[in-house]
Amino acid sequence: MKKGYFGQWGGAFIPEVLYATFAQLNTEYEKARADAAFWQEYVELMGNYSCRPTPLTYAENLSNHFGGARIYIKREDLNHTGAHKANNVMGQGLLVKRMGKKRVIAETGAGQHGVATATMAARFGFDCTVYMGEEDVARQRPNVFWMEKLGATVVPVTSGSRTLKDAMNEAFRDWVSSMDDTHYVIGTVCGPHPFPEMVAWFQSIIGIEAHKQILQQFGRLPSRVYACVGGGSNAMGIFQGFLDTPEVELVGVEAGGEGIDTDRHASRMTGDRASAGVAQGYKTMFLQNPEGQMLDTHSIAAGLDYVGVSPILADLGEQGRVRFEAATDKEVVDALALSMRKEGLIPALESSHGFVQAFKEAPTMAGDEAIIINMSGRGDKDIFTVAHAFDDPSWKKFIVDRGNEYSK
Amino acid sequence: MKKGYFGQWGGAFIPEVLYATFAQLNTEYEKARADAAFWQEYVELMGNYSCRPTPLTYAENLSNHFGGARIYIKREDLNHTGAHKANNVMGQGLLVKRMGKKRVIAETGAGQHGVATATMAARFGFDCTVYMGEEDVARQRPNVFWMEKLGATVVPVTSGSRTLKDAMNEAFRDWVSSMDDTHYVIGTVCGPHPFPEMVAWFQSIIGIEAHKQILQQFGRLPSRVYACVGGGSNAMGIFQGFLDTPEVELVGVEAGGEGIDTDRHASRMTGDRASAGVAQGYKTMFLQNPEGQMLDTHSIAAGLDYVGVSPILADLGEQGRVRFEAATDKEVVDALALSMRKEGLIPALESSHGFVQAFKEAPTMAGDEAIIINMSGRGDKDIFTVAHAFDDPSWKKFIVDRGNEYSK
Amino acid sequence: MVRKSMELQTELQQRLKKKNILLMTHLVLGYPSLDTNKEVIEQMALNGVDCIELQIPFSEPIADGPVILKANQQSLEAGITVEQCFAFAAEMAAKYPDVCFLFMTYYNIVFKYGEAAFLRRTRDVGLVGTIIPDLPPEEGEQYFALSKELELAPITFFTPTSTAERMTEVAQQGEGFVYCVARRGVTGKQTAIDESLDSYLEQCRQATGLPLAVGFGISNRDDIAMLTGKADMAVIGTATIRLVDEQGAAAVGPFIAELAGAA
Amino acid sequence: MVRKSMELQTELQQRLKKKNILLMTHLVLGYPSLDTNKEVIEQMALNGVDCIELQIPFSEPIADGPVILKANQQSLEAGITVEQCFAFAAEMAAKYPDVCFLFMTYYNIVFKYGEAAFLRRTRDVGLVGTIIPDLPPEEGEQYFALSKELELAPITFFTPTSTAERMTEVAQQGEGFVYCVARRGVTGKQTAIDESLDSYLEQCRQATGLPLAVGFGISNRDDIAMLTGKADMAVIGTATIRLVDEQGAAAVGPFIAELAGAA
Ligand SMILES: Cc1ncc(COP(=O)(O)O)c(C=O)c1O
Ligand SMILES: Cc1ncc(COP(=O)(O)O)c(C=O)c1O
Repeated sequence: MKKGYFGQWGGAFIPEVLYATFAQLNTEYEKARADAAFWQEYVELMGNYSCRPTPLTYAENLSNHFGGARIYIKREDLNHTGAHKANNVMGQGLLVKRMGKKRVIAETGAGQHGVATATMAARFGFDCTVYMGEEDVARQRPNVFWMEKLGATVVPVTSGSRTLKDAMNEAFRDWVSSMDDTHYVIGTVCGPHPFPEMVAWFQSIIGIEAHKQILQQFGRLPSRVYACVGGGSNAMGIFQGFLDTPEVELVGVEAGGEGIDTDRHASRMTGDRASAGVAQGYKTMFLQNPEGQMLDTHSIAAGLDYVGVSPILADLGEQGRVRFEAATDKEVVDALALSMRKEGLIPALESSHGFVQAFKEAPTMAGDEAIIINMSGRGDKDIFTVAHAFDDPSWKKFIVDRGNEYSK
Repeated sequence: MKKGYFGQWGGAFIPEVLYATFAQLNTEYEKARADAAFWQEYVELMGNYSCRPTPLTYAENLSNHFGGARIYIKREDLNHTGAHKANNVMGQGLLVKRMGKKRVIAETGAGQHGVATATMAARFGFDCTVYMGEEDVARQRPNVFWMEKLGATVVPVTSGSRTLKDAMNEAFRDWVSSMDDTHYVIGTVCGPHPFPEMVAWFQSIIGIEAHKQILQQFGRLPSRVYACVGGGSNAMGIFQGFLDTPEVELVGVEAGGEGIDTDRHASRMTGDRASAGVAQGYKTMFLQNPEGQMLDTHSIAAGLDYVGVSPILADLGEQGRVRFEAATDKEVVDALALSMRKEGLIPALESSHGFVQAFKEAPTMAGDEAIIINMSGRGDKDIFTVAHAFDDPSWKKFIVDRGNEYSK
Repeated sequence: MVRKSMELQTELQQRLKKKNILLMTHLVLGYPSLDTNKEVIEQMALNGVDCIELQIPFSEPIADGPVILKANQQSLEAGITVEQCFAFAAEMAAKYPDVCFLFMTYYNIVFKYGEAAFLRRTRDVGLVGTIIPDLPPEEGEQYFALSKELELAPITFFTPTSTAERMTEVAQQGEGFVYCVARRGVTGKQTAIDESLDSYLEQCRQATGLPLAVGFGISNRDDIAMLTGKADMAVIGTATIRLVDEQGAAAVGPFIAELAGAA
Repeated sequence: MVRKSMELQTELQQRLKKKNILLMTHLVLGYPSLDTNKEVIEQMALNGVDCIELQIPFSEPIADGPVILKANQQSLEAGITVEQCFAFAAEMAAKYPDVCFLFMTYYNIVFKYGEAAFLRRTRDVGLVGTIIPDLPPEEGEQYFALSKELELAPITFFTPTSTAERMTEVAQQGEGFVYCVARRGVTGKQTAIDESLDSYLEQCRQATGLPLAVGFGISNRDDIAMLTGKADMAVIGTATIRLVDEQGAAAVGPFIAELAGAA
C-alpha cells in the first residue's frame, strides 16, 4: 500500500512549500518510532507529568443498573489538562524538541487541544499560537483564558464557518510561512501523513494500558470497546489495544447531533451526508455537498463538531473492523446525567457519546461479558455548555448576576 | 496524652446527643485502622477510581528560573474531582459502608469538598446533603451545579457569615438529628476527635507516596516541604511522609489575604489575631475576638477561608516541627501566573499559597537541595475567581454577553 | 438570696412538693435587647417560672436551631458583650430571688474568660449553675470539679441516643438536675410527646436521682400536661423567643401563666 | 483556437521572443459576480495579459490568504457551482483566443467531479492547464498522467523551501510552466524582491527548461521590472482582486496596461 494510506484513505495533499517540512517530520517521526528510548521517554513523561497509566475503573453501579455486561471505563479524564489530548501533544512536544523547533501552532475547537498544546508549550518552553474559530472563542472563553495565561496567543479565526475546520485551515496558513522554526501540532488522527499514523501512535498508549488492565481486572478480553469519534484520536488510541484480537468488537460513536436524518449532525461514517473527499491535506469521508464543498456540522460536543474523520478509521470502518454508531445531543445529556449519579463520573460531552451506545448495548449482553468505554475527557470544563444543556435556572441566574456586576 | 489530643489541642467538644455516634465512629475507625486489609482496599480504590499514586513532577523550568533548590511538585490536582479532597472522602466512604449508614452530609466552602463528597456518595450509592454558605453558593455556582447533578442536595446556609464555618455548624445541626443513618464527612483535619486523626490518616497517602517518589527521583530527602494550610488536610497529608525525618523542614502556608497586619486574612498560626479556643467541636487556634466570638476571615482562596486550623498542626507549630508562613492574595495570583507559564500547571488558588513561599525560598537554597510543593488541587475550576482576580476584560465581556443572552 | 448548687437540687425538690411539674424558660441575652429581656424576665418571674436559662450569645451555637441561632447573631451584631451579660444576670438574680438563674452558653465563652474566673463570677452574680451543651464531662473534668467546688450546678444531658450506662456515667458528673433532651436534633422543632418519650423518660429516671428537666420542642399546655408525672421540669426555649418576636414581651405573662396552669 | 499542452510551453516561449516578461492574472470565479469577472477578463485581455487563472471556489482554500479566501467564500455563498464555472470558462476561452486560460482550484473539486471527467471537460471548454496547489505529484500521479494524455498542462510548483533535487523531480512531472512561489506563506502578502529572490530564481532556472512563472505578492510595476530577465512570467493574484474590490472592474485595464508597460 502507498505510504500514508490506509486502504483508499489518507495521503498527504500538501502544498509544495511544505514538502521539505513534511520530509523532515517524516524522517524524525520514523527515527523516533524506531527508537525504543523515545517511547520510553514518552511513557516516563506521561507518567511523571500527567498521571499515566490512567486507571480502568470498574463501573459497578452502571453495570448493575443495566444488568448486562460488566462496564469498565478507561479514565483519560484523569490526564493532566483533563483529556486524552495530553498524550498526543506531549508526544509531539518531544518530537519538536528533537527537531530543534522553537514554536508550535495548533487548531482547536472546544479548546481542549488548544489548552493541551499551550500546556505542552509552557512545559517545553516553546512559543505557541492557537487558532480557534471566532464562534468557538466566544463559546469557550474559559479555555481561551487558560491558553492565554499559559502563555499562548489565541487567534480567533473569522473565515468559513468560524469553527474547527477553519481553525485548521488557518493553522496551515500560518505553517506555510513559519515552518522553519514552527511545528504544527495537529490535534487528532487526521491531516496529511504522517499525522494520522503519528497521533495514533502516541494515543496507542491508551489501548496498551487498557488491554493489560482488563486482563488484570476481568481476566479476559472485553467483548466490545466503545469510544466517541471526532477526528478519532481517542478511539484510535484505545482501539489499537484490541485491533489484533478480532473477538473484540470496536464501536466508534459519532455525533448524531439533532439526528442523522437532519442536517444538524457531524456523522461521517453513519448517515448518508458524507462522502469520500480530499481536504485539509488528506483523503477521508467528509460531510460535503456533491460538488465537494464542506457542509456545516453540528454537535453539542464541540470536540466532535468536525467535517472529516481519521483516514485510519475510515478504512477500519470500510473493512468492517470498526462498527460506527451515532448518538444524539439529547441521548448524550441523558447518559452524562446517569454517569454522574451512578458513578460520580463527569464524562466530557464528547466522551458521553461513547457512553450512550454502551448503555444501549450493555443490557443485551451476558453478565460474564465485559465492555470498555473510553472516557476521553472530563466534563467539568464543559460547565457552560452542560449547564446550558440542562437548562439550569440557577446557573442562568448566576451568570446574569455576574454579568450585571461586570457591566456596572 | 488524652485521647484525641495533640499537645494541648484537639479533643471532642460534642453535644451529648452525638456521644453514641462518636463512640461508634471511634470504634469503627480504630478497627479499620488496625485492619491492614482496610488500608489495602483504600489504596486500591484510590488507584482504580482516582489515579493514585499521583505523580511527583520535577519542575525543571521553575527550578532553573529560580536557580536554587530543585523543585518537585506533588500532583494532587490529578486526583478525580481535582484535589486531595478525594482521598479523604473516599476513605470516609469506605468507613460509612462499614458502619452500614446510608446517607452522608458535608460542609463545603469553595465547593471542592462538596463535589468530592457528592462524587463519593454517587459512587457508594449514599444519599448526600451538602451545606454551603449562601455566599459561597452564589460565588461557586459551578460546583453547586455539579453537586446537584451528582445527586446531592445543596443547602444554602444563611446564618453567620454565610461561609465555611457556618456550613460546618449547619452540618452539625443536621447530624444531631440524623446520626442514626447519617455520617458527617468532615472535609479537613479539624473537628472533634477522631476526625483530625482519621482525616490525617487518609491523607497520609500523599506523604507516603511523596517520600518514596523523591527518593526514587532525587535519591535523597528534600530539604523542605511546602503546603498550603486551610483546615490543614493536604499539609498533614504530605507532612506525614516526612515527620519522622527531622532534617526535612515542613512549611505550612496560610492565607495572608490582604496582609496579616490587616483584618482581611485567614492566618491562624502567623499574625496575632488568632488565639486558643474551642469551637466546632475541637480546640485549636481560632481567629476570634478576646471574648471568643469568631471573626470574619478572608482569602482569595475559598478553601483557606476558615477560622480554625487542624489541632495536629497547631501542635506541630507549637513544637516547632512545622514552620508557618502566610502568602497574600496578590502573591498568590503572581505565583499562579508563573506556574502556568513555566510549567503548564494550574494550581488551585489554595495550592498556590504553597508555591508562593517555595518561590521565595528556593533561590536561597543550594542547587543540590530539593524541595517539594504539594499541589493540593487544580485551579481550572477556580475560573470565575481566577479570571476575576486577573481582571480579564474578555472574560468579563463573555460573562456579560452570556448574562444578556439569558436575561432576554 | 444566693442559691448554692446542692441547694438547686434541693430547691427544685422542695418546689416539687407544691407543684406537679416545674417550669424552666430560656432567653438569649441581648435579643432583641437587654431591655426586652428585662420585661420578659419580669413576666416570667411574676407568672411562676422556676428556672431561667440566660444564654450568653456565641457566634457558633451548633446545638441551637434557626430561631435561637438568629437571636445569638442579632444580639452579637448589636454589640452584646460577656461583661454586659454578667451585669444583667447580676441585676436579675438580685431582683427575682425566687427564680433560679443559670447561664447557658458554649464552652468557648467560658474558655476565653477563663474557667475559674467565669465560674467565680457566675457564682458571685448569684446564678445557680451553668448549661454548656458542647462541654461533655470528658472534656469538662476541671470545669465540673470547679463548679462543684463553687457550689454551682454543672448541668448534664441525657438524650434519646444515650445508653443506660452512659446516663449513669453522665448523671454522676452533674448536679442540680439533668437536662433530658426530648429528641434528636437542635432546639426549636416540635417534639412528639408519645410513648417512646415515656419510655425514654423512664430510662432517665432509672439512671439518676436528680430532677429531670425535659426540653427541646416543648411549647404548649398540652405538652406540659403530658409531661407531668413523668418529668420534674418542662423547659420552654424557642417558644418564648418566637412569642416575643411575634407579639412582644407583654404576651409572655399570659403564655407562662397558661403553661403554669397546666402544670 | 484550442491550445494543447505542449503548446502552452511553446506558446509562452513564442511570446517571450516578443516580450521581456509575460503576465498571468488571477480571479476567483463568481467573486464578486460572474458579470464582474467578465468585465475584468475583458480588461485583462485587451491590455495584453498572457495567461489567466480562473479559480473555482472551494470552501477550504488552505493555500490562500485572507483576500482570496474571502472571495472564495462569498462566491460560494452567492451560490456558484462548478457547472457555472465550466460554462463561464468556455465562454471566455472562446471569446479571448489569445489568452491562455487555466483552472486553479483545490483537489477536492476535481476529485468530486471525477479526475477524468474534470480534465476532459477542462480540455473541451478550451483551457490549457490546471493549477492544483494541494495536489503534489506524489498524490497526483494519475491526474498528471491523464492531463498529459489530454494535452493539458498540469502546473507544478517550486518554492523557496524546495531543494535542487526536489525541483528537478517536480519539474519533470509538470508541463507548461513552473509556478515559482516567491516566498513562504499564503497568497496576498507583499514579497520582498531582493537578492535572495534572485538566487532562488537562478536555482529554479537550473532545475528546469520550463518557463518560470513567479507569483505570491507581485503587485506593481516595480516588482515586474525587477523580475524581468529573471523570470518568464509574473503572476498577479490578490492585487487585482483588491483593485476590483476598491475601484471596480474598470480600474483593471489601466493597471494591467501599466504592468505590461513595465514588462
Ligand atoms: C474530551 C474529548 N473527547 C474527544 C474529542 C474528539 O477528538 P478525537 O475524536 O480525536 O478523540 C475531543 C476533542 O476535542 C475531546 O476534547
Ligand atoms: C485545592 C485545595 N487545597 C487546599 C484546601 C484547603 O484545605 P486543607 O487545608 O484541608 O488541605 C482546599 C479546601 O477546599 C482545596 O480545595
